[in-house]
Amino acid sequence: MKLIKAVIKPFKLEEVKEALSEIGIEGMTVAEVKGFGRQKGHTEIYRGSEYTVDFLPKVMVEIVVPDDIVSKTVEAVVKASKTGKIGDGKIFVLPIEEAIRIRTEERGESAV
Amino acid sequence: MKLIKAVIKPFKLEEVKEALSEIGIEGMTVAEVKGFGRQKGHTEIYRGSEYTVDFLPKVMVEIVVPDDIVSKTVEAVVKASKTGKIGDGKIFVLPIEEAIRIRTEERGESAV
Amino acid sequence: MKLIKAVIKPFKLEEVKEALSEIGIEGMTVAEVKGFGRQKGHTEIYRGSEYTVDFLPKVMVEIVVPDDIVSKTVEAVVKASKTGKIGDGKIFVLPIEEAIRIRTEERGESAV
Amino acid sequence: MLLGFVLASAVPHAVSGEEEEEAAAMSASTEAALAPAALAVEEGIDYADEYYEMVAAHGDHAFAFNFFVTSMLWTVIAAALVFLMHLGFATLEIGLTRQKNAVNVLTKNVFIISIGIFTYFLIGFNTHYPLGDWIIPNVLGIGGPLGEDAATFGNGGVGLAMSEYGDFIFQAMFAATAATIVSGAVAERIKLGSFFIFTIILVALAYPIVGSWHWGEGWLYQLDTSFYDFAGSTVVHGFGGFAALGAVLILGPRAGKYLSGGKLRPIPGHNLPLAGIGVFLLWFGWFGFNGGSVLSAEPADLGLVFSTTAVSASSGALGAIFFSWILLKKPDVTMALNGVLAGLVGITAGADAVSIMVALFIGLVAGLLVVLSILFFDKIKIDDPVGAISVHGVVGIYGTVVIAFFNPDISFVSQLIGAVAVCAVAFVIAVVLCLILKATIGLRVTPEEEEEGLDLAEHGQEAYPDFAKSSG
Amino acid sequence: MLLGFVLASAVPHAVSGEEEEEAAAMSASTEAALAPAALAVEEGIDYADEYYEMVAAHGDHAFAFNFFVTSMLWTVIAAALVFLMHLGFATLEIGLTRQKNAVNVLTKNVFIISIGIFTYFLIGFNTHYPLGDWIIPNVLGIGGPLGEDAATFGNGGVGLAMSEYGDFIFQAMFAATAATIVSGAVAERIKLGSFFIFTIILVALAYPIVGSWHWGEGWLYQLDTSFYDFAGSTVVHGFGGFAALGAVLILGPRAGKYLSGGKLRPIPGHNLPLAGIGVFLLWFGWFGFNGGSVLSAEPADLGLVFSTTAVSASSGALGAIFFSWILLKKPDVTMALNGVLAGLVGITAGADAVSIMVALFIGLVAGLLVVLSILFFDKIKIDDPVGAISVHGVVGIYGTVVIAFFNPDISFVSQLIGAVAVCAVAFVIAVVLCLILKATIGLRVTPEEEEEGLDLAEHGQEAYPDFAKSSG
Amino acid sequence: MLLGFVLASAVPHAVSGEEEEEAAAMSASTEAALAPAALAVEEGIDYADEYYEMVAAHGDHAFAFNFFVTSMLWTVIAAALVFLMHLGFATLEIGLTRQKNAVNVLTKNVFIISIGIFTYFLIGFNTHYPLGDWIIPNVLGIGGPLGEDAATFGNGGVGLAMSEYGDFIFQAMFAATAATIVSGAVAERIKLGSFFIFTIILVALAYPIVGSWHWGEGWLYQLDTSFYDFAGSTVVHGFGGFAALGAVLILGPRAGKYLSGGKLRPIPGHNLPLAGIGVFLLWFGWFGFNGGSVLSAEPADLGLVFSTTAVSASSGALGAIFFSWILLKKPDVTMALNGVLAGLVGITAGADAVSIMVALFIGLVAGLLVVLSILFFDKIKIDDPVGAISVHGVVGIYGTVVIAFFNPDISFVSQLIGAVAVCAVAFVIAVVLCLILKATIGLRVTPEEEEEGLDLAEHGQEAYPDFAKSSG
Ligand SMILES: Nc1ncnc2c1ncn2[C@@H]1O[C@H](COP(=O)(O)OP(=O)(O)O)[C@@H](O)[C@H]1O
Ligand SMILES: Nc1ncnc2c1ncn2[C@@H]1O[C@H](COP(=O)(O)OP(=O)(O)O)[C@@H](O)[C@H]1O
Ligand SMILES: Nc1ncnc2c1ncn2[C@@H]1O[C@H](COP(=O)(O)OP(=O)(O)O)[C@@H](O)[C@H]1O
Repeated sequence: MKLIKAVIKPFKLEEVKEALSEIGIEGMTVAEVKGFGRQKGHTEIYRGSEYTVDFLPKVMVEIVVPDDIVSKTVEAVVKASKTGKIGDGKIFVLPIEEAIRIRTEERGESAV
Repeated sequence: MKLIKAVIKPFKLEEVKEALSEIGIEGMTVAEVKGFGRQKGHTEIYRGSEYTVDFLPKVMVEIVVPDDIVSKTVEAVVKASKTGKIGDGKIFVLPIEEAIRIRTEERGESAV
Repeated sequence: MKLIKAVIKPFKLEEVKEALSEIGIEGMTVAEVKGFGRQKGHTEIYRGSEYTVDFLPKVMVEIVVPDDIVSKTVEAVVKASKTGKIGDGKIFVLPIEEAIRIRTEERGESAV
Repeated sequence: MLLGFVLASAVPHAVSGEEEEEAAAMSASTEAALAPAALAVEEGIDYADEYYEMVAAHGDHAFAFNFFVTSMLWTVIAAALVFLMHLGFATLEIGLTRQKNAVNVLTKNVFIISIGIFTYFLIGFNTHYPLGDWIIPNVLGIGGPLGEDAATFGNGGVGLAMSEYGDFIFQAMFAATAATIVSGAVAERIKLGSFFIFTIILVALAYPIVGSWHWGEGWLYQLDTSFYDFAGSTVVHGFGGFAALGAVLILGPRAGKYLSGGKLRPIPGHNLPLAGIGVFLLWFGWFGFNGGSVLSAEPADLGLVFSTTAVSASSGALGAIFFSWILLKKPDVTMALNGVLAGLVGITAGADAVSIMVALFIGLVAGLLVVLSILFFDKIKIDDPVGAISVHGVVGIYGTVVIAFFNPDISFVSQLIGAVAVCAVAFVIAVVLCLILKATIGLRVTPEEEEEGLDLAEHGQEAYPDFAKSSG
Repeated sequence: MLLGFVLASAVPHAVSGEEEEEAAAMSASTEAALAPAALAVEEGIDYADEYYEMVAAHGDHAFAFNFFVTSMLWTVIAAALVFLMHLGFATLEIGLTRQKNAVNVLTKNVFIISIGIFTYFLIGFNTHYPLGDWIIPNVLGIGGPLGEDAATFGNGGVGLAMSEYGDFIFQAMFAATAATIVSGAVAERIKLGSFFIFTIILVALAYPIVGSWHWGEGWLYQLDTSFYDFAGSTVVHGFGGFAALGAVLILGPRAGKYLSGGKLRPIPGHNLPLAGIGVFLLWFGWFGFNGGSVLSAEPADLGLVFSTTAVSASSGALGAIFFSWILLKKPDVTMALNGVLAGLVGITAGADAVSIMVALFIGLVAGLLVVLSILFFDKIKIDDPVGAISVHGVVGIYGTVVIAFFNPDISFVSQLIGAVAVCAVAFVIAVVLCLILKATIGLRVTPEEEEEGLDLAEHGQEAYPDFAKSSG
Repeated sequence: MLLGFVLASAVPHAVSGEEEEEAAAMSASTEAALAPAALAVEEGIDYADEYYEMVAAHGDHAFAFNFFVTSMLWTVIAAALVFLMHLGFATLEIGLTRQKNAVNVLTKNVFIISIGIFTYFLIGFNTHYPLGDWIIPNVLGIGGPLGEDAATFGNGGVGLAMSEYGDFIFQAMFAATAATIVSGAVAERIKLGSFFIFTIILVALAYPIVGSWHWGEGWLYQLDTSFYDFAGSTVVHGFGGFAALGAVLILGPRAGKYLSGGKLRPIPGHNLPLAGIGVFLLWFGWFGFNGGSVLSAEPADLGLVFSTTAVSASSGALGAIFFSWILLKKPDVTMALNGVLAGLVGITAGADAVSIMVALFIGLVAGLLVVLSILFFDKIKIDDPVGAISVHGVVGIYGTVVIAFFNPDISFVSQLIGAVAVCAVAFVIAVVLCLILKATIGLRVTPEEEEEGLDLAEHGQEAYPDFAKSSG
C-alpha cells in the first residue's frame, strides 16, 4: 500500500474528489495547508504599507491505495488538478506498512 | 521507528490522548482534517436549496513511536476511538528513518 | 528523496522559511497543527473554572528533498527553529518513493 | 375656539383627497416655504397656523398636549431601544456558546422577539393590563387583541403619557425578554420545536398573567404597601431567570461539562467579542428599558433614571472585574460582561427610587454577587451557558429587595413577597411545561445531535462555512 | 412682546462675544444654578426667562413652536436610525457572502452611504423635491446644492414639521438605500470601480428623479387618486430591488452556483450571525424609516406606525420560519431573516394606513411570498446572494398594491401604475447603465479574480488574516 | 393657579401611598381611559388635567417648560448615543488588532467606559465644571461627587436646557473617550494593570481638569476671543490623540512591526468587518456627540449640526478612499474607515459654526490628511494599531484651527493657543504617567507574553476557541 500525498489548488478539490470516485477510490483525507514554492506569493497592502504573503492556500489530499492502483490514482489526480499554470502542486508517494480500519479492526488492503 | 497516522472522529480526540498517555506515550501532533469515505456526508440546506457536504470533520493524530510499541499504540488508539459506527476512521503505519528533537538535537528513539 | 516533517513553534516559521530559502530549497508545505508533548499545555479560566489546554499551537512544515541534501536541510531547520526551551519540536524523516510535479508531470528529483 | 382633538381619530389615518390638495397647494408656494420663519410668524402663513390649530385645539390643555407629544415620542424611541436589547441577547448568547450551535441560537432569538410581539398584540397586552376585567380578581385576566382605537391622548395622566399604541409597543418589547433569558440558559441542547412551544406559552400567557399582578394592578399592587418594581427587576428579570432555572433543572447540563469525579470542564463560548457586543447593546437598550419606564418624558425622573442606570452598570462591571481578578487570579472578561448586566438588573427595580450614590453601591454588590452566583450554580451542576439564572434571577431578586433599605416608602416585606411569589411561580410554570414537553415530543436533542451541533442536526446549516474549525 | 423667531437666523450660529459674557455671568452664579427650580420659577430667574423669551417670541404660535421642536428632534433621531440601517445592510451582505469578499463588500457599503449623503447634498435633495421647478413638468427637475438658509421653522405644516436641514438629513439617509439594495444582489463579482460609477448615477440622479414623481409631487402624485407610498415600499425598495434585477441580468450569476445539468450549488454566506446582526439592525433602523416618515411627532400616527411596523416584521418572520420549515423540512435561518425584512418592506407603503391586524396579515403573506420568490429566482438562475430582488423588489410591489384592498382611500389602479412605473424605470436604468459599463471599463472581475476573491484581487487585503480558512 | 414646579423635588421620587391610590382609581375607570381623547378634552377628565396642572404650574414659563422637557429628552438620548460610541471604539480596536489580543482589548474597553462613568460621578463632573470654584483660578478646580439635587429645571438657559442629571450623564459619556482613544494606540502590548491605572488618572483627573479650561469656563474660555470648540475636536479628541502619542512614545512599537533595515511589516487587524461595524457605530453615535452638544433641542442648530456632521463624515470617507486608491494603487478599506472618523473629528469643533458646504470641504481635507498622517507616523516608527494619533490628534487640531478661516467670529490665534495647549499638556501628562508606570510596576508585557498574545498571558482566555488559527 502507498500513501499518496497530493498538494493541489483549493478550487480543484471537488474535481479531484470526483476523479478519484470515478476510478473507484472511496476514501481520502484532506487538510488545509499553505504552500511555498515557485509560484510566488502576492502583495498585500495594509494601512499604506505593502508586504508580501509568501504562503498561498493549498489543499493536501492524502489517499492510501493498494500498490496496484497507485499509478492510476496519480494519473487521476494529475488530470483533475492540472491547470498548466505555476503552482499546480505536487504529488508524493510514500510507503505504508500497515492500515487498520478502526471500526472493524480489519487490516491491510481491505481496510482502505 | 514508525509514524502512526490515525484519522479519527473529532470528539474522540480526548479519549485517544488519554489512552496514549496511559501507555506512556508523551508526544503527538494533531491536525484538523476533513474525511471522505464510506460514511456519507450530510445534506445541508441554504436558502431553499439542498446540497451534500461530502467531507466530514475528522482529526488526524500523528504519533512517532519506537518499533516495539507500534502494535500497543495501534491497539490503544483503536480501543479509544472505536464507536463501531461507520466513519470511525483509519490508522496507517509508515516507516520513519530518522527523528530529531530540535531543542537538544538528540536523534533516534530518544528524540521522540 | 525524503519527506522531512518538522513540527516547530509557530513564530519560528518565518525564520525556517528563510533558512531553507538560503540553502536553495524552493518549496515546502505548511500546516497548522496542535502539539502534545513534554511542554505542558497552559491553564485557562472560563467563568471561574480553570481547565488545562493540553494542545499547543504548532506548525508542521513538510519539505521533500533529494537524499543528498537531507542532512543540510535538517540542520537548517534545527538552527532556525531552536530556542532551547522545551517544546521546540521534532523533525522526522520519511522515505519518499516518487514525486510528481502536477503542472509538468515531471517525476523524481526534478519535480521537487 | 375648541376644535376637538384631531389625533383622536383613532382609525388609521388614510390619505384623503382634500388634505392632499391642500398640501400640494402649500408646498407649491415655494417662496413661502423657504422664507425665514420669523417672517412666517409675522405674516401668519398657513403652515405655522396649521400647527397652531392642531395644538390650540386642545384649548386649556394645549400645554399638556405638547408634553404628551414629547412623552409619546420618548415611549416609541424607548421601545426601539428595548427592541435592540434583543439583538444584545442574541449576540451575547451566540458569543457564549459554541460555533456549532450558532445558527440555532440565532433562529431562537429571531423567533422569540417575533412571537413575543405577535402574541402580545393578539392576547398579551390585554392580559397584562386587564384594567379591572379579571377572571379571578387580581390574579387572572385574559384579554383579546389590542383595540383599533388605541391612538388616544392621555392614557393615565403624567404617569403614563402615551397613547395605547405607545403603551403596547413599549410593553411588547419587554414581553419577549422572559423567553430570551431562558433561551440563554437552555442553549446548545434544547430541541427547537419544544423551545418554540415553551416560548409561546411563556410569552403569550405566563408572563402577562404574572405581570398583571403588579403592573396590571393585581394583588401585588394591592398589598398594603404596594410591591415596588420600577422597570422589572422581578417581574421581567426575576421571572425570566427563575423560569430558566426550572427549565435547566429538567433539561440537565450540556454533555461534557460535568465529568465523572465531580470535575468540571468549562465549555468556552466561541466568540467573546460578539458576547461583548451583546453586553454593550444591552446596556444601550437598557436606557430605553429603564428610561422608558418613566412612562413619560418627565425630566426629573428621566435624568435620575439614566444616571442611576449608567452608574450601577459601571460599578457592576468594576465589582466583577476586580472581584474575579482577586478570586480567580485573572480578570475574566466574561465575568466583567456579566457584571455589567448584574449592575443593570440590580438597579432596574429602583432606578427612580434611589440616589446615584446608592445606585453605585447597588451595582457594586450586584457585580460581586453575580460572580459568586455563577460559581455556585456551576458547583451544584446547574449548567447555564450565559449565566442567565444568576444575572437575571438571583440579581433580580436582590435588586428588588435591596431598595427597601434605601427608600422608606418601600416595604421590605412587600418586596420579599413580590420577588418570591413571581420567581416561584415562574419556576413552577417552567418545570411543569418542560416535564410535559419531555413526556410528549421530547425536550432535548439526542446525544449525537448535541455532539454534532444543533446547526447541522436541526437546521442543516453551518454558521461559518468558510472557516476551519478547531477541536482541541 | 414679539421678538421674532430667533431660529430664523439661518446663517450658522457663531459665538458672539456678548452672548458668552452673559453665559459666563449666569453660570458663575453657582447657587442660583443649583437652586431648586420651583424657586427659580417663583423668583423668575434669568435662565427660566430665557426659554420663555425664545418660545414666547412666537406669540400665538408658541404652542406650535414647541410641537415643531419635538418634531424636528424626532426627524433627526429618525435620520440617525435610518443611517444605522446602512450598517444593517453592510453586515447582512457581508454575512451572506464569502469571507474572501468581505473587504470588498465593506468598502462598497462605506462608499454607498458616503456618496449618497454627499451627492444628495449637492444635487439630490433639490432634484427629489423640485418644489414646482420642473424641467419636464412633473417628470424631471434637476436641482443644485441645498441652500444655506435651511433652518426655517415650518416647512409644510403638521405634515412636515421640520426645518429643511431636517428634511435634507432624513431624506439623505434614504437616498443611499437604493444602491445598497443593488449592492447585495451584485456582490462577489462586480468590479469595484464600475460599481462606484453605477452607484453615483443611481443615487445622485436616478433615485431622486424617479422619487420626485411621488414625493416631489410629480405625475404619480398628480394621478386622480394619488399614488400612495407612505415610506417607500415602491419608491425606495421596489426601485432598489428592480435596479438590482436589471444589474444581475447583465452581470450573470456567480461562478460555480449553477452547474451543468441544471443543478444548483448554493454558495453559503460565511457568517450567519453577522447576517443576523444585520437584520436586527435593519429592523431597529426601520422604526426611524417608517416612524420618521410621519414627518412630525404627531403621536397618533407615531404609535400606529411603530405598531404596524413591528407586528408586520414579526409575522413576516413567523411566516417565513414556518413556511420554510414545512416546505424545506428544515427551519432555514436565512429565510427567517429574509422574512423579517419582507414584513418590513411589505408594511412600508401603508404603515400609517392600515390597522395592526391588517399589518399582521400583510407581514405574514410577505413572509410566505419572499420564500417563494427566492426559490423562484434561484430556479430561473437569477443569482442574488442576499435575496434583495425578492425582499425589496417583489415584496415592495406587493406591499404597495395590497393596501388598496384595506384602505378605501387608496386606489388599486394608482398603486399598480405607480409600482410598475417606478420598478420598470429602475430596471431599465440599471440595464442600460450596466450595458454601458460592460462595453467600456468592464462590469465584472475576471474568473481568476472571482475565484481568488475580490479582497485579494481588488484590495490586496484579507478580512480575517488570523483565521485558517476552509475550502471543503 | 401657580402650583410650583413639581419636578423640583430633587429627592428621588419615591412611591407615595396616595399617589398610587389615585393612579389605581384612574386606570380602573376603563372606559374613560379608552375613550377617544377628543371626548377626554371636552369632558375635562382627570388624566388630561394632570398634565395640565404639571405644565401649568410653571405659569408664564409653561412654554419654556415644554421646551425644556424636549431638550432634556434629547440630552439623555444623545448620552445613550455617545455611550454606543464606546462599542464602536471597542469593535474598531478589536477588529484592527490580532485575534490573540481580542479578549484583552474587550476587557480594556468594558473597563474604560465603566471607570469613566464611575469616576465622573465621584469627582470628574464637578472638576470639569467648577462653576467658579477654582483652586488655581481658571486652571484647576477639584470637585466632589455630583449632588443629590440635580433634577433642577433650567441649568443655564437655552444654551443648556437640561437638568444637572442630564448634563452629568451626557458629559460622563464623553469623559471615557480620552482613554478609549489611547487604548487603541497602545493595544497589543500594554500591561492590563498599568493601563487601568493610566486610565483612571487620565479620566478622573487629567481630562476634567484640562476640559475645565474651556467648557468649565477656565482660561481658554477667558481669552479675548474665546477659544471655540463646539463638541470637542480639541478638548476630547486632540486631548486623547496626543495622550496616545505620549504613551506610544514611551511604550514603543509592537514586536515584529519594524524590521531591521528600516523595513516595515504591517500587522493586519484580524477582523475588518468588525472594524467596519465599529466605524458605523461611531458615526451613528457621533450624531449624539455633536447633536447633543447643541445642549438643547433648538431646531435650527440641531438640523445644521446633523447635516454638517453627516456631510463631513461622507466627504472624509470619499477623500480617504480615492486618495488611498491613487496613492497606494489599491482602495485600502482601513483608510476608508479612518477617513470617516477623520471627517467626524474634523467637523466636531465647528459643527454649528460652518455651512454644509464648508463641512464638505473640511471633511474632504480631513480624509486626505489622515491618510498622510498615518503613513507619516508609520514612517517615523510610531506604532499606532488603529490610527488614533492621526484620527483624533492630528485631525483634531486641524478641525479646531481650520474653522477660523470660515467663521469671522472665531480667532485663529485663540484656536491655535487652545489646540496646542491642550494637546501639549495631554502629551506631557501621558509621558510622565507612562514613565512612572514603567519605573514601578512596568508598562509593557514581556516579549513572550506579547508573542503568545495577551489573551492567554494576562487573561488565560481565548477569544475564539472554536476556530482554527492561521500563522502565515
Ligand atoms: N519541495 C517541496 N516539498 C513540499 N512541498 C512542496 C515542495 N515544493 C513545492 N511544494 C508544494 O507544492 C506547491 C506548488 O509548488 P510551486 O513550486 O509553487 O509550483 P509547481 O508545482 O507548479 O512547480 C507549493 O505551494 C508547495 O505547497
Ligand atoms: N483510502 C483512504 N485514504 C486516506 N484516508 C482515508 C481512506 N479511506 C478512509 N479514509 C479516512 O477515514 C475516514 C473514515 O472512513 P470511512 O470509509 O468513512 O469509514 P470507516 O473508517 O468506518 O470505514 C474518512 O473520512 C477519511 O478521512
Ligand atoms: N512522539 C511524537 N510524535 C509526534 N509528534 C510529537 C511527538 N513528540 C512530540 N511531538 C511534537 O513535538 C512537539 C514538541 O514536543 P515536546 O515534547 O513538547 O518538546 P520537545 O520537542 O522540546 O521535546 C509536540 O508539541 C508535538 O507536536
